[in-house]
Amino acid sequence: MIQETSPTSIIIDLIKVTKVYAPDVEALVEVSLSIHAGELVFLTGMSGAGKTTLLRLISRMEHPTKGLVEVAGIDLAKLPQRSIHLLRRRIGMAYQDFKLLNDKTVADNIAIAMEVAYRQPAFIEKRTRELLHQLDMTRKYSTRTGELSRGEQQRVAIARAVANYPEIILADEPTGNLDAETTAKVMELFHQLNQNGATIVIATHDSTIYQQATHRIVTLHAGRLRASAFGSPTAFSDTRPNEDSAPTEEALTS
Amino acid sequence: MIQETSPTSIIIDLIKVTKVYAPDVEALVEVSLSIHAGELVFLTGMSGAGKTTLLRLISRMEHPTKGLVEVAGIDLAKLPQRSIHLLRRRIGMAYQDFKLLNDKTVADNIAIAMEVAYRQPAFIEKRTRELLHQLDMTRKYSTRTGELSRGEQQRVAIARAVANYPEIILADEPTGNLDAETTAKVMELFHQLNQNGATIVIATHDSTIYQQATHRIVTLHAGRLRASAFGSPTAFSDTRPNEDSAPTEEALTS
Amino acid sequence: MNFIVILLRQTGRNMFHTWKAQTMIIFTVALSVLIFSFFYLIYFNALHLGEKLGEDLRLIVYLEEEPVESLQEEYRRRILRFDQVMRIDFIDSRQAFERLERQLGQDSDILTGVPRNFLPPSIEVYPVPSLNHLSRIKRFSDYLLTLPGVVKVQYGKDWIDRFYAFIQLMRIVTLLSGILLIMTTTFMVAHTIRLTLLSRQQELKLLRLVGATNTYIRMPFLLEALLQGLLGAACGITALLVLFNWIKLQLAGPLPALAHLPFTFFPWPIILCIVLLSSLLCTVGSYSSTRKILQL
Amino acid sequence: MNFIVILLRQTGRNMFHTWKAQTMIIFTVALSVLIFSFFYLIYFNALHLGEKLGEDLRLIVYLEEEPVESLQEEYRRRILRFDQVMRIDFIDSRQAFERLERQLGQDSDILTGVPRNFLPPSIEVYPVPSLNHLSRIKRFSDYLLTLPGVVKVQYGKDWIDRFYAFIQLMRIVTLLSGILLIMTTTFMVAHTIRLTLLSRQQELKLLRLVGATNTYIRMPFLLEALLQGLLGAACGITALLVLFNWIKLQLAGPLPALAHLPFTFFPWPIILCIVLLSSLLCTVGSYSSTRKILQL
Ligand SMILES: Nc1ncnc2c1ncn2[C@@H]1O[C@H](COP(=O)(O)OP(=O)(O)OP(=O)(O)O)[C@@H](O)[C@H]1O
Ligand SMILES: Nc1ncnc2c1ncn2[C@@H]1O[C@H](COP(=O)(O)OP(=O)(O)OP(=O)(O)O)[C@@H](O)[C@H]1O
Ligand SMILES: [Mg+2]
Ligand SMILES: [Mg+2]
Repeated sequence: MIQETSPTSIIIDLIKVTKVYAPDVEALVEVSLSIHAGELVFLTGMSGAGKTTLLRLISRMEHPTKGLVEVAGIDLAKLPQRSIHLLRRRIGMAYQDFKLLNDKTVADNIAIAMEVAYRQPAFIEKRTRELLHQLDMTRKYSTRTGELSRGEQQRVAIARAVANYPEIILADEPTGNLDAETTAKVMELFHQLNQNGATIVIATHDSTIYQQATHRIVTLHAGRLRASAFGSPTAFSDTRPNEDSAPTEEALTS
Repeated sequence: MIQETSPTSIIIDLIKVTKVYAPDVEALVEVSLSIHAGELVFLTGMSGAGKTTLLRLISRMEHPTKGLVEVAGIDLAKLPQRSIHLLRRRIGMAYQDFKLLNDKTVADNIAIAMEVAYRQPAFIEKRTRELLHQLDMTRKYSTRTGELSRGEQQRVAIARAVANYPEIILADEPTGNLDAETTAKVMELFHQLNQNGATIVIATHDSTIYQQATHRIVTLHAGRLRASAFGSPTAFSDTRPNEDSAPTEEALTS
Repeated sequence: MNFIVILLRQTGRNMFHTWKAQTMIIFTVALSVLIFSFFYLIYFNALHLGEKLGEDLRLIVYLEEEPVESLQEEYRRRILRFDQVMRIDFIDSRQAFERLERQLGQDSDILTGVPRNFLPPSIEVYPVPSLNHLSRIKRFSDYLLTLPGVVKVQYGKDWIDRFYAFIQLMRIVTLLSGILLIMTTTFMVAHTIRLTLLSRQQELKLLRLVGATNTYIRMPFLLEALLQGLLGAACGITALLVLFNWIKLQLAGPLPALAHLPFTFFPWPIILCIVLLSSLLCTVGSYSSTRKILQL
Repeated sequence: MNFIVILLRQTGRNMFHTWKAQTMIIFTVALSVLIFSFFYLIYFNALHLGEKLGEDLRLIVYLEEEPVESLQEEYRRRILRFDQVMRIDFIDSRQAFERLERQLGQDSDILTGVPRNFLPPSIEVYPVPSLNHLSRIKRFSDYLLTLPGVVKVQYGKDWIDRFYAFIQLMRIVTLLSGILLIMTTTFMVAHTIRLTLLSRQQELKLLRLVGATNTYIRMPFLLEALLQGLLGAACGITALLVLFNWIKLQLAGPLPALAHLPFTFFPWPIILCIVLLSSLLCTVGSYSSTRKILQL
């Protein structure tokens, strides 16, 4: 792999990371994982395996109990409180529970990520419309997010995560409430951003979105890294979802 | 079909139901649907098609703009405010947004549904443990639900919905955050309850859980009922998820 | 039976789990009751004080000459025709002189050689005291002057003016503060209850969704509010009692004049009233707050 | 430059979207400022009132016999040795008699035949007024009695006792209410701000998560709090001014004695102080509330 021969391009680096939630929930146990700049990685594992915890460590929403987390060359344990925003602006995260402001409109919710980076209003509006168009939600531009269906909310959360062209995109179960057709649209968006250079980590249960991809698949099992394999070589954009599926876990752990 | 020859056993009956959210969102348009007692129905459709709205109408969380909704022989429009609890006790709903009390423990959250029906504490504890065991969450009995992973929360929501043996179970996207293995466990629970006589409506995008089932599949498309078909005759419990998938929408609309 | 057990358990659990909010509400109620009853107590005592001090008040009507028995009757009749009075005394020159002598005490020797009847005879009229009778006394005085044979009417105008001005000022201040404060505290309690309920709105809605009756949902809250009202009021009244005794102690030292005034704490019925009113208000507030949420 | 525009837009948008909570806070602040400044105004005026009324106060020292010039000097020296005074007047028998005649006015004819020197000579001492000098005056009086040739010291004991008792009572009431109320209102404002922030906690946390700097998040809130404090205080002070004039009007009618008293509203510097203090408090409250939330 190209990435493995050029270690300087590692953008996310976890070394023997352990995360124990008080009092004794071992969410992650000695996980070591390196993700290269420009990679698209799928993170899978059973419910409660520690996927969300891993992503939260990368965006410094949690501190590891043990081990080292480095993002873009910065040791997060040494990052002072007042500089976190610099890290966060480089990361776009689509949260599993969305974290939308239900009283604000869809446009406002997406705009937030760009406003904190002092983007021009014209840019913000253009980008928001473009994303909504891509996610098939043009008509909901000025609807309050509280009045959206759950799947629509999920798309808004994704749009907000990618709006400001972050270097790193962390998507936590981005298609849990989406039908196959919409899922395909979302994945297309991710692939497009990935081609433009963004590093993307997608935590998901949905085997239809990763089994045909050429990308790396990382599997967690009860907080331990089980396997780090590559999907089938079929290019994602050429395959239609729901058409064919290969057995997943068995293949990966082999 | 047996159900169609014995119309007395219709438990959920929607006749030309239209739901328009202010100002002009047509969530449902002239939907007519009859569900028989003891049936298990899958409700599918794209994100924003109106699945949740349909379920909310059945549990009287919304009033239809036009049309008639009858549940267990009661015209919901004529049900007085003070008698709603009688309807709600017969329905168990797993909400798409869970509606868990994050400050309370898993056990407390599940107990709520039984406490309002004045069940004995001993019964409540036994039932809670049994459900948690079935859903593989025994260890989380007294964890605050706010500290669970999203998939674990989803299972608690499902457990609460079915805890008090309701006649009607409405499950809104019950497996959106669950991996294949856990999904199978949840579906097994539903099937078991269905066999004991409960009427179950499952709104879902997850084709893996309905495509092999023998049950009726109702598809909504932009608020309109598109098709009401039956899945492949393979018995669900005999098939393993993620193994084979048939094209869905195309088959159903034919 | 079963319902009562569940109700009590539920209430207990709620109160235990939200003890922070509970403390907040009880504190708020206690503060409100304290403030309200503080001002009420002041007003209550000011009323008594006015009455007590008003007893000293008399109008002295100086007459041209000693009135005969029948004329005394006539005066009495005319005075009573104008207004109720507490007492009417007729003082002749001799009595007036004796009284002056008594008042001068040691210094009475300065009266040697003065004729015993150099002071004019007078009628002393003690009006029925009321807090607000300064203007009435003025009118009374004016009326008395029109009676035949009356030379002059005296009533310690300066003293009364000042004294009543103060009583009046205090009344206005107390009333206004009272109104302001009752507004504030009612607002505070309502606000606090509403906000606490709002934070539990999710729970209420969920209970409604899983098929709880309104009674089931509401009773624990009402019971809770009742307890809060009782406890808060009890704390508030206790604090007031402590404060009251402290003030009395403070005043007793430097101001013996006040120590003799009839400062009293509320009698039991009023205390009971305040406590009951407080719990009633809390319960009603809670009831109306839950009502809105339960319209689901 | 750009930051300021964003800041202002953000603040405006926030305030517009949450106008209900905004109104609540401004109302709370206004009420608090009103209550606080109401009591402060009473206290402020009571101080002046005490001074003004205290000016009338004098101690009359009755002497055995007319003091000669040198003795007068001696008295003056001794009096000044004990305490500061405003004025010392020597009144001989004749002056005392004339004054009595003047006081009796019409009725001065009752003095016919009384010897012109039947009243004793006296010294009138006007102490420096201060609100709290009742006990000092007593000590003063006791001291004066020990001077040679002094027969008796009078100082309108009853009147003073009562008057100062009232002033004292009012002071204590005002101070206590003031303390109670400042506690209450501070608590109220803090509580309201905290709760409002709590309801926007989600938004603050999200801003932090998408990479906003603390300044970016906090500035709109601080600006908002500042404006709330300013507006609230302005409303409160205005309400007080209206109230003040209303009270004055109320008192002017039935109580002309009070109309002449020097009731004044706050001078501008104090108003400014109150307004600034209010906005400062709101800002500090907001700052410390956001601090906790931003520790993410
Ligand atoms: N409270 C509401 N107010 C206004 N519009 C609403 C409201 N709830 C839903 N809608 C709209 O009604 C339509 C149907 O929503 P519904 O939630 O029923 O969709 P759904 O099929 O459940 O979608 P999903 O799969 O994404 O959950 C959507 O367009 C949604 O935006
Ligand atoms: N805040 C928390 N406090 C305590 N335990 C937690 C907390 N968050 C997560 N956990 C526990 O840590 C484990 C891993 O959680 P995590 O959310 O990372 O799982 P996940 O892989 O994202 O699962 P899912 O697919 O269900 O979202 C779970 O057992 C969960 O109960
Ligand atoms: Mg997760
Ligand atoms: Mg839905």
